[in-house]
Amino acid sequence: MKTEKLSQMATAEEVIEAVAEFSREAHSFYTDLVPKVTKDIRYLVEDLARAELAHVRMLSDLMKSPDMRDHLKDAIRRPEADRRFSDAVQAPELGDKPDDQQVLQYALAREQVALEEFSELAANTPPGLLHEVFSFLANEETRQKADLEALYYEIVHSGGV
Amino acid sequence: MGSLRDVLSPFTAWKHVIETPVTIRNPIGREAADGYRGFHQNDIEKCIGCGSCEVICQNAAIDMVPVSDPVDGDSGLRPKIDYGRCCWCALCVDVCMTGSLTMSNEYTWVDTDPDAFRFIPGVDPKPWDDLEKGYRREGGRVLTGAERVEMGELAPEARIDNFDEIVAGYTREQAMIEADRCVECGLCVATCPAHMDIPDYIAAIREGDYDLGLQILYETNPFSEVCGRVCTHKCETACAARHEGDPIAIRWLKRHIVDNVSEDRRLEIVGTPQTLPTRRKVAIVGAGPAGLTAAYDLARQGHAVTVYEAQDKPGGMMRFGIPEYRLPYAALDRDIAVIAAQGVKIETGVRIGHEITMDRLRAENDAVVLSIGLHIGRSTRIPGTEGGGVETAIDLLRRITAGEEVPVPKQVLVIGGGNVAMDIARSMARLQKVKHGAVGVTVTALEDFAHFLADREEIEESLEEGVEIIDARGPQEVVRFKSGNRKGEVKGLRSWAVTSIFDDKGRFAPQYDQGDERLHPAEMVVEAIGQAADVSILGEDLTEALDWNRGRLAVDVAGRTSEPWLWAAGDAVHGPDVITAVADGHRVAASVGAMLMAMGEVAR
Amino acid sequence: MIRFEPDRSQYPQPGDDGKIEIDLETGKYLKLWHGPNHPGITGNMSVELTLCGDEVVEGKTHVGYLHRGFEKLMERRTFIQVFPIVCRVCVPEPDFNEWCYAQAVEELAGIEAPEMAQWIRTLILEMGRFNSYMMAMGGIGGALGMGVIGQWMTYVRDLMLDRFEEMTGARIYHMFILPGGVRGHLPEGFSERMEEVLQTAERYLADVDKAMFTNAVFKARTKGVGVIDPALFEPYGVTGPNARAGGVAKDLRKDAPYLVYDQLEFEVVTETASDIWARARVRRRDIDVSIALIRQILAKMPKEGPVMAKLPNVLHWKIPRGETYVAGESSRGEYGYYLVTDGSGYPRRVNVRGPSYTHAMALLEHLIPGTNIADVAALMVSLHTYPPEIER
Amino acid sequence: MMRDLHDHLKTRYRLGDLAERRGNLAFVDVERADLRALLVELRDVHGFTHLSLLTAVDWIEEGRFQLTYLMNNRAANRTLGLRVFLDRADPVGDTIHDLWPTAATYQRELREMFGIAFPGSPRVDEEFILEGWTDMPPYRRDFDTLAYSQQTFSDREGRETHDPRSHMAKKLYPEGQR
Repeated sequence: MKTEKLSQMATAEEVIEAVAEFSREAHSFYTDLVPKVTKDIRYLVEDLARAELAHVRMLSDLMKSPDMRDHLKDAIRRPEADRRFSDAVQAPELGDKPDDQQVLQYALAREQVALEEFSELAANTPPGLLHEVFSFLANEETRQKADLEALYYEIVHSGGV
Repeated sequence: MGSLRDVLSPFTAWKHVIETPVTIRNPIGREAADGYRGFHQNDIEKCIGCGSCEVICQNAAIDMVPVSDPVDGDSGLRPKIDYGRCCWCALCVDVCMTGSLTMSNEYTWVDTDPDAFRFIPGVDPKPWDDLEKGYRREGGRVLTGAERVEMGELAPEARIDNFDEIVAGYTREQAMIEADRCVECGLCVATCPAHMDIPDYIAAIREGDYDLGLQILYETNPFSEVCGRVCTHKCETACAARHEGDPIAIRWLKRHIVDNVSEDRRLEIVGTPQTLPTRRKVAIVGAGPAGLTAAYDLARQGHAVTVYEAQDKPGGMMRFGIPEYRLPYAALDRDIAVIAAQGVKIETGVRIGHEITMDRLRAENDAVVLSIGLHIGRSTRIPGTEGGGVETAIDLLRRITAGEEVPVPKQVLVIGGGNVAMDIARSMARLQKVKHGAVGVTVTALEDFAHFLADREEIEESLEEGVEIIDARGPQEVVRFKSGNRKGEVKGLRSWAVTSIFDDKGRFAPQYDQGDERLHPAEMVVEAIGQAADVSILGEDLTEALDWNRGRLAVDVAGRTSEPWLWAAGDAVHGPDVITAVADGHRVAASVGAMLMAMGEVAR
Repeated sequence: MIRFEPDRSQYPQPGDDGKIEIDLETGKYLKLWHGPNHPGITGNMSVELTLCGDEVVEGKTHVGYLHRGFEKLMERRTFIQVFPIVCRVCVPEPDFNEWCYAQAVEELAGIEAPEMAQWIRTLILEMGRFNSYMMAMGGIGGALGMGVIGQWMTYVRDLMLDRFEEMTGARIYHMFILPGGVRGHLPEGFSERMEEVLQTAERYLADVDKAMFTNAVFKARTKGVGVIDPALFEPYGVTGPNARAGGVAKDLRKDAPYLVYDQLEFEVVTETASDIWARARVRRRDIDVSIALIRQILAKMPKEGPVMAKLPNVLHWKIPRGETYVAGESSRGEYGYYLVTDGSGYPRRVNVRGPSYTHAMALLEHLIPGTNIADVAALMVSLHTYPPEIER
Repeated sequence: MMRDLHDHLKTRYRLGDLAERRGNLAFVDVERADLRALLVELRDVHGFTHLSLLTAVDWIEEGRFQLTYLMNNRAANRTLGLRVFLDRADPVGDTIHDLWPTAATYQRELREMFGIAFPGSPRVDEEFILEGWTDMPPYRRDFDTLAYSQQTFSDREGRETHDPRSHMAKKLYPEGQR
């Protein structure tokens, strides 16, 4: 599985499936984390889990859409970011009792990877449905990352008295 | 009989018969002079609804009527003019605090409905709304003072080697002039978190009645001496005077009142609780502004209040966060003495969660108020922050106040652009000056100067004291020596330039220019980026039982948590600000008091 | 000159106390109300005449038709709020009220208006005087059947009102002289436009000289009529042109120079006959003085400089206890404000000394007996009185 | 010069301290009994021939009326204000119409507006401005013009105003939060 992903070309189905997998992993990671963190910051982990789940659903709906079905077998260039993307799936660098700042930093790092992945995919696909889909997903990630950044600033950089 | 000339010369008047008439054939529509005082215009975006126009109108021609919802610094009211009364004197234009109210040069208008001549300029559309011509007062407003009385301060060289208070305080003459500028619109009252009766106490200064002034202060704020020095003075951002001049120095005037009432007299005026003891007990965790304000209110209601404080002196962040040169400890002590005089017991050096558990507090009291403040300094957690030579500002400030020995290297780097960053930078600068005879402090902030979080005066004073401030730098790594006899020690901070910090929606989205990398040499790095509350004192069970709202204790408008016996107030709930904490203390005390009262009714 | 001399044998004779006993029941007398609505009355006032034949045996002045209690109103207005109402004490020459009040407040509050403001104030007062004299000229012409004089003067006055309008933002009640200074500078090109007005005025005044002063009828109706014995001036508080027409060269602009009059050159106009003609002539010649003064002021005044002194916040302006009297030479004589303060934010008392107070009351009542009914209007108008400053 | 005059007159009249306002204007308290003689001397000896005005000030808190006689010496450009105080409960002044006939008008007005009596002043009781006035003399401080106009006239319908401070309190923090 891993070696396949590393090959130069892949089908759209493969790429999107990999992305969905990435989100699925994240979702279960956050879900597992929920009971481990103290209640005051649990909202954060729950929010992140919810966001990932929404992602998974969105991608699965995408695969099922009739327009998309015709393009699933299209060959596309696998992005460079994919390697780090895969690493992120494999190696969550978060301790057992993380605080809010750690959770946020972790989530930001993941968003960054996803963002780069989609941006590259969008750049690699010629204008058309797939291009639009990846552009949309890239925008989606940008928005989510911006939300997280703002939250990070609010929580960590409150500015002081 | 006169001469023939006397008979004939009057007939020269006949020559006018062949002249063109001088009267205007159609006087309706004749344009008035450029500066004519005709019907009013009001730029309602600029207007703040302060009502000065109404106050000055000697004909009572102006009513202030609601046009939009009030917001900070704008009452949402706008002047409605009754032209049956207006005498076109334009004093309303001259006094207008924003310059929004003007007069067009339109003066002819015929209507059979007398009520048509009552309208809200700028809101009820009129043909002259956009006329450029009409009465505009010359220069700025001249009927109320526009410039703030300058505050006397220690010169930088006189203050840099000590922690003496910098601000001198107004003399009576200065205060009188400054107080005179207030137009008593009261827009500030809504903005002040504690809704202090600002125009009233400023009026007391004008009357020279400091006893009355103090009494007014204590009605809303038992920390007036503290707030008179370090308040974030949000009120001044809502001041009507700021639109065409300086806002009234509300904070300094508050301080001026307290400065002019002796400690003994203050105790006399405030007095002690005038009610019988209720035998209800309240425990308050944390002797900061919120906790002590709540204690003050509850004690005056007759309840037995004990405040538990982890540090060995009360005051919380006011003592341990704010440097002495901004807030002398004696000033804080005087405010606290009045609170203690209400019978409030303050147990210092008692750490809840250690010496006493929350459970015990709950068991022994009718109500518990949690006002623990934000005492954990956040770290950027960039590489290199772990290990010696990296401190948090909050911790350092506390140790300086406590008189502990702190490391004072020759070169210190501070990360952060808020007031805490300035506090620690200036404190370290003083210690350096004493120890090394020279200041070596660099502050790097993510924000550029245009978006700085610290107050302008803090920045200016820091610069005067020789602190170097570099804006728009993103910290990347605390660099440590990799070898040599200083191996592992801090070498400096590596930073990237921040090209923009907020996106076009004003949200945090830092963009770095990695090509613009710098190493700021320093032997110590101090992080002053943000603070958190130490909620671990609640214990696991209580933490789990309580409702939370995005990282903070969920409380109702009155500060009550999901546990009916527990209230929370202050910085930990509403963010770091003394006056907000005071307001919070009042709010919580009212809610606790109401509950205790209800308990009393039931017991009876 | 033919003059009809009535047979006075039928007239009542004064008793030992100098008073005339008038018994209306005898049928010898007629009560006639001259005003308050009459073309020959100056504003809203009236003279209650008792006639015997066509001669007046007694006249009593009645005022109060437009009493608004200004002095009392001022007591419940703050010092700045008084400013808009003072001008209304005198319609034709409102600016004296503004200046006297402002100056009195400044004195008691220890404020000095900037130099620029002093010049502009002087200019305004002369413009106001010019306008007031236009009313007087028109009035005296009108009272003697020369309506056209009134029309010319109204036109010229209107041109001056245009200048007032562009300078102050209003034509009649200028509300321009604030305590502390004036509200603004002169508009661009003001001097040139003023010069046009003055030249037009001079053209029309030349016509007035021909049509009125060099007019056999006017002379016959005014010379030797309504003579005021100069000995009465001081007992009756007669000031201004009414006194100057009797040879008394008193003019506050010279005697007690205020504003910038000490920096201006002008003569005090006098006549000697002290009759209606002399009073009209003094005013006519004083217009020339005003015109010259306006030209002089515009030439000499500074080109720039602040127009307002720094004021305390007027919304709660308190003035220490004190009293003062500020007076100037208006077109009718001594116009003054007596201001008493008590340390509060409101005047304790304001008393307006209008010249008409003495001229239209005690003096007129003293002069009127023995006057032919046909001359009453001319006599009244020659005293140049404005009723609102009597009843304030 | 005003000071010299004051020093000079002080030897024979009971005068208060000289309150100098400007170089050419000063005020001084005079005993009522000395007023007439002082006025005559000022007029006949010192050139204060012109009565600028005569009016009253109501010092209601002090229970007295102040009569101000503003005497002017035009040739020397000096004005001296003489202040005579009358008991407010029974205010009676002394007429000076025989010195300045025009004073009769002032006295008639003071009678009407302040209720100060001037026995012997011609026509002093005749209405001056007010016809059919039955209320207290209206220029007295205790006559409330606002109350009078509220009783006499009605306000325009539909007018309502809002104080910014209480309006904002009502809208933004109605709980009062004290």
